[in-house]
Amino acid sequence: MSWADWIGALLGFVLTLLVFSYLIGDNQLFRMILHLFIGVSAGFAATVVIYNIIFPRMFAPLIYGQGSEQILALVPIILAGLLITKISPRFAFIGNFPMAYIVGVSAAAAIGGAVMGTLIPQTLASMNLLDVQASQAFDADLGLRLVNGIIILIGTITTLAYFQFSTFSNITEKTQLQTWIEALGQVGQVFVAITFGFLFAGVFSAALTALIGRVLFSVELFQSIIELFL
Amino acid sequence: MNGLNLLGLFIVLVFFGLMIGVTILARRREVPKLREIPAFRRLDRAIGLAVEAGSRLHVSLGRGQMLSRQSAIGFVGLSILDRIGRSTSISDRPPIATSGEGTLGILSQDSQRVTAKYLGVESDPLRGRITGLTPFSYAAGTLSFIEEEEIGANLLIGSYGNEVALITDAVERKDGMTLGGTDNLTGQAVLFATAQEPLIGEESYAGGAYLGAGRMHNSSLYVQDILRWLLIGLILLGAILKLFGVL
Amino acid sequence: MDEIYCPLCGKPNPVGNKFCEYCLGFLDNQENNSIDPGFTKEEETRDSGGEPMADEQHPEGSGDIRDPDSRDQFTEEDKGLGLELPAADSYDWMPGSSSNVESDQDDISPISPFVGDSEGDDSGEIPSWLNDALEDESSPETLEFEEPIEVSEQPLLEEEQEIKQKSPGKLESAGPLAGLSGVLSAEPGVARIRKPGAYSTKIRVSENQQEHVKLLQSLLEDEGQPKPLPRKSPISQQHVLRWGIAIVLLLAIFWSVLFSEDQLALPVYDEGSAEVNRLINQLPDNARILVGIDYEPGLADEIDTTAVPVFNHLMSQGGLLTLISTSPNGPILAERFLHSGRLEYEYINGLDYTNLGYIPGGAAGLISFIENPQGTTPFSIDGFSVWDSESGEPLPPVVGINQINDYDMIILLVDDPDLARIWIEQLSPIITDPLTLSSLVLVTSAQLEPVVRPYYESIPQPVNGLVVGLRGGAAYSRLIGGDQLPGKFWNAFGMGTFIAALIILVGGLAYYVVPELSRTVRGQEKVN
Amino acid sequence: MRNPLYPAVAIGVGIVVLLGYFLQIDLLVNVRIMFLEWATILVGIALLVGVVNLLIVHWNKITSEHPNRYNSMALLGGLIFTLLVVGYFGPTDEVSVWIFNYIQIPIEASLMALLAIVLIYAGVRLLRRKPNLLTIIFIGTAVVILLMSGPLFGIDIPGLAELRIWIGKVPAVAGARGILLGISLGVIAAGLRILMGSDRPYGEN
Repeated sequence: MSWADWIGALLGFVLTLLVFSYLIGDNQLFRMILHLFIGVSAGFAATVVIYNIIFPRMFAPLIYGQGSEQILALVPIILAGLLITKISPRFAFIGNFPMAYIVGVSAAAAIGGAVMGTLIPQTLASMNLLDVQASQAFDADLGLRLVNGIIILIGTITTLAYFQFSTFSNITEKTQLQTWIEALGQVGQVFVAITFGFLFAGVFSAALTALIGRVLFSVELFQSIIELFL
Repeated sequence: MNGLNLLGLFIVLVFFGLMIGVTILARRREVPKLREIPAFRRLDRAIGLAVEAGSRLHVSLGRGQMLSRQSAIGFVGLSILDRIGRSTSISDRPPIATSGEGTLGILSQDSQRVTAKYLGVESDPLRGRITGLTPFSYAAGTLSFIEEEEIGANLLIGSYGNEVALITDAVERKDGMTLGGTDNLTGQAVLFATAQEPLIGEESYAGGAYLGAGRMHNSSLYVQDILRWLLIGLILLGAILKLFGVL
Repeated sequence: MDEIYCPLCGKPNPVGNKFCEYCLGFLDNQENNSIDPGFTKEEETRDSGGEPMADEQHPEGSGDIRDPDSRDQFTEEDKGLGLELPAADSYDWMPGSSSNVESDQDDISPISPFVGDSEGDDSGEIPSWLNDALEDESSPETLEFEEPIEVSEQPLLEEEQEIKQKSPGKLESAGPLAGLSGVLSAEPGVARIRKPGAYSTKIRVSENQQEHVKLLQSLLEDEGQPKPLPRKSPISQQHVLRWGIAIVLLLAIFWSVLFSEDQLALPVYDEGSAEVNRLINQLPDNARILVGIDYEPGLADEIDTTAVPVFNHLMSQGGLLTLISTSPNGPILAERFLHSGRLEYEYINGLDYTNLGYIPGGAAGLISFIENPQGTTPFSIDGFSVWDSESGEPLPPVVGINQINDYDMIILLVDDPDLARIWIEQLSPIITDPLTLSSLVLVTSAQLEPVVRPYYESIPQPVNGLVVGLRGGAAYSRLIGGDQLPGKFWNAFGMGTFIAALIILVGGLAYYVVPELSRTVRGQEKVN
Repeated sequence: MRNPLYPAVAIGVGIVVLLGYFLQIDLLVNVRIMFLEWATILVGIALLVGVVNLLIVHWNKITSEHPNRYNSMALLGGLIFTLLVVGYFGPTDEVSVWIFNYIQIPIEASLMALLAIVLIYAGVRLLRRKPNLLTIIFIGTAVVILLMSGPLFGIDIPGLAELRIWIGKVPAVAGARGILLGISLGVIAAGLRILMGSDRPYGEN
């Protein structure tokens, strides 16, 4: 290891210990390390944005572009100039125009992404669960596939039914329809709980791997230090 | 012209038409009630406490990327912030919003400024804070904020990953209360285990309707219910036709 | 002994005194003989209730208006204005009140400097007759507690007599006729010629009531005091539970990292990992691979450890890499992964791999990159022109690449379910196209399995291979053999997951059942 | 009087970009790509405004003798040091990778490692906080998956490995798909409220 790596490893070990001190209780050193981390990560994010957005996409077309490209390149620069006024509370109203622009584009991107990226693909995938021909074409185990498909179909429908917001019960008592919907919702809740239990175990596995990574890093560091002196 | 694209456009137009139609109908006829969601009932009480007992409300808008699906739950969070801001701005400790994305941070400051102007009180730019610019640094910044301030209730409506467990743990250490929902599946699983009042899936998007953020929010829920059952019918029909090889 | 009774307070005074020994009232020898002397001392001291006036009712020294100390309170200015010496308001029922003077304005005739003047003694000194009177009263023997007369019972007639006694030639001190003397008051009963006296009210308060008053006052005073918050014990049940979990988990991991000799058996078979292995084996030499790096630094340990065996296998076949990312930390994580020393091969930037950096704009940016890679990322993150053949040969990793499906394989390292779905859905039309030779392989965190597995299971497959979490990485390590990184984690991972499951199951049940049991036991004790 | 310009911009631009998603007309697709490109630049600028906001907030804390000003000094020190060094050398240079490797990674990985203890702690308290069927199923599933994720000391309980794979392939997928479909309905509704001008988060609500 080079001396830079040695210093870095020792610094990394100290930072790891200070973060783990939070397990004992909240303390000032831990808070300071958090703030250092916020500053460093904000610095990285800002630098990557400057290298990947501001230079190549904002100024490069203005400098290297031809004719209409340069004129079009002026638009984002003007909008960016208006947006920067959001830094000072007094002139913040000037930046409302580019903010409206971002909100409009974001709303459209959200709708487009939800429809083309989730609603249609997930609906088609649910329909294909009982696709006998496709299963036979891939000589998959048809029986098991159909049983699993039916269970997934029931789970998807009952989970969707669980989120029903409007109630059809009149003032005195629940209608028959409302009772049916709530029964479907109860089944849907079971599937939701299983999904969250599975995801929770996955998140824990990721966190456990990170914990083992920190322990291995510390153990290897001490082994290297011991080897230095032996 | 791809068939799926046209189908997508058709879905959006149907959704839009139903929202207008339901809004008009809701003015003339009585509309069905909304089911009880315990999280929003407790949020109502927390808003009342914020005005009477002066306990502060913290609205976290998450760190969702703007130009993607994650922006939608950011907009819902901003509607709720605006609604809460109006009803608690007369209390001596008005709500504070934290966010982990530049655009959301600016929009939360705008929301507080407009609410202050609407109520004729002095606006404080510190009430819309950016506490970090990457997922984990946002969680770290919000954790420090919760440790430093005396927060009564924390409302987390935004896009979070598994790092949201750091925020809920900080609240737990201060014996505070967390109500939270997100659009991210892993974030939802973590909130289900760690938040006092978790919002599951689509419930996070219903905050505006349950807090009275506007008539269109209520109409949206009714339209979502209509389209939900259309979707269920479509899936069932499609699956059966596929089973018999018709489709 | 011949005595004359004072017209004001009715007290017997020796003949010859000009002023009453008790109330310093002016004694007029002819008129007083008509007052009935039968009004004896005992009746004076008995209050209406027949109870003797206990001394306590005049606690803390009985000083009255003639008490030299209380006079000093009134400035020369008051006297100068001819204002009556306002009686010190006495609230003797208020314990601790400093002055306990019971005085009654009407008993006391004003010691007004003007009176002195009218008698021709302008020297401003106190006349000798007054000094004698003052010295007699100040001696302790003669000091007697005066019995406060209920003002409210005083008949109106006496008030009129009192006004008449004032010297007829008195100068008017207030009002429009100020300075004139001998002015007849229009309606003596109504027109008050001086500032209304402050009447002291004397409430008969019993001892019990006094206690109540003290209690009420202490309550009022307590209200203002800030009450210290109940001190929370520094170590609560939360802390004990948290420390216990941390100690058990850390000890288990340290023990298995330091002391477990033989590595536990790696997972025998994992369908997704086996498929990735098969796909990589099929790759041609110097295959062009597009690598998407979209995970957070916090999950670097898990993703890197899972990906190391896959990339060792890929590099062993000379695969050339193009790195791209849709999150700001991606490019740096990619460099760190390739140069962390964990891989068996050392790749050179510009030769074996090129780093196209970060595409901003999330899904929108990815769509534009997939539709037009050259236009979206013309330069590498170091600023080299990557695609341009005019300015020299394109870099080896992108030779022959005009669009995305020219890549032999696309590998995505991802930890977020939304990002994974965005990549899969944008690439799905290309991957599921029968004419495309490209395959999409995912190396993900364990938390993504329920989100990405349906894409691998569905027919046609938008995802051709799946290595999920450390378990997937360990299964891949077993397939390619050798001492791979997942092996180092595997024993500790097994220990950690087992202990976590045990604590959640047993701890959760105990944490729920024990309080329930103690509550039911307490409930039964109450019943018995 | 509210300024009608902002809603007009948001709605107009939004509708053009949305149609660009569905109608593959060249002009519309190119306009959509251009609008997305500009929005990408503005989102990047907004991030830089966010960094400046961080600078101002914490600079005020330092100058106003705030009790936590030393934390703010650490934040500003880290931010300015990183901006200067990484800005000068470039994000993928050795020096930048050193800062990333030995400052950001150790802290962020340690925070992720803390989650392991936080999640067990939450799992233990969950049954007492919400004693219902949902919680029991949640804990049961998590325990089974955890037991079968690792090697379990070499013990191979027959059927448990297959059970883990089946849970991951069937019920978990069903629940995830139902939740994702529900969320997409919520996203469309929230987006349409913006494009109809009902919600105006850009400073005009």
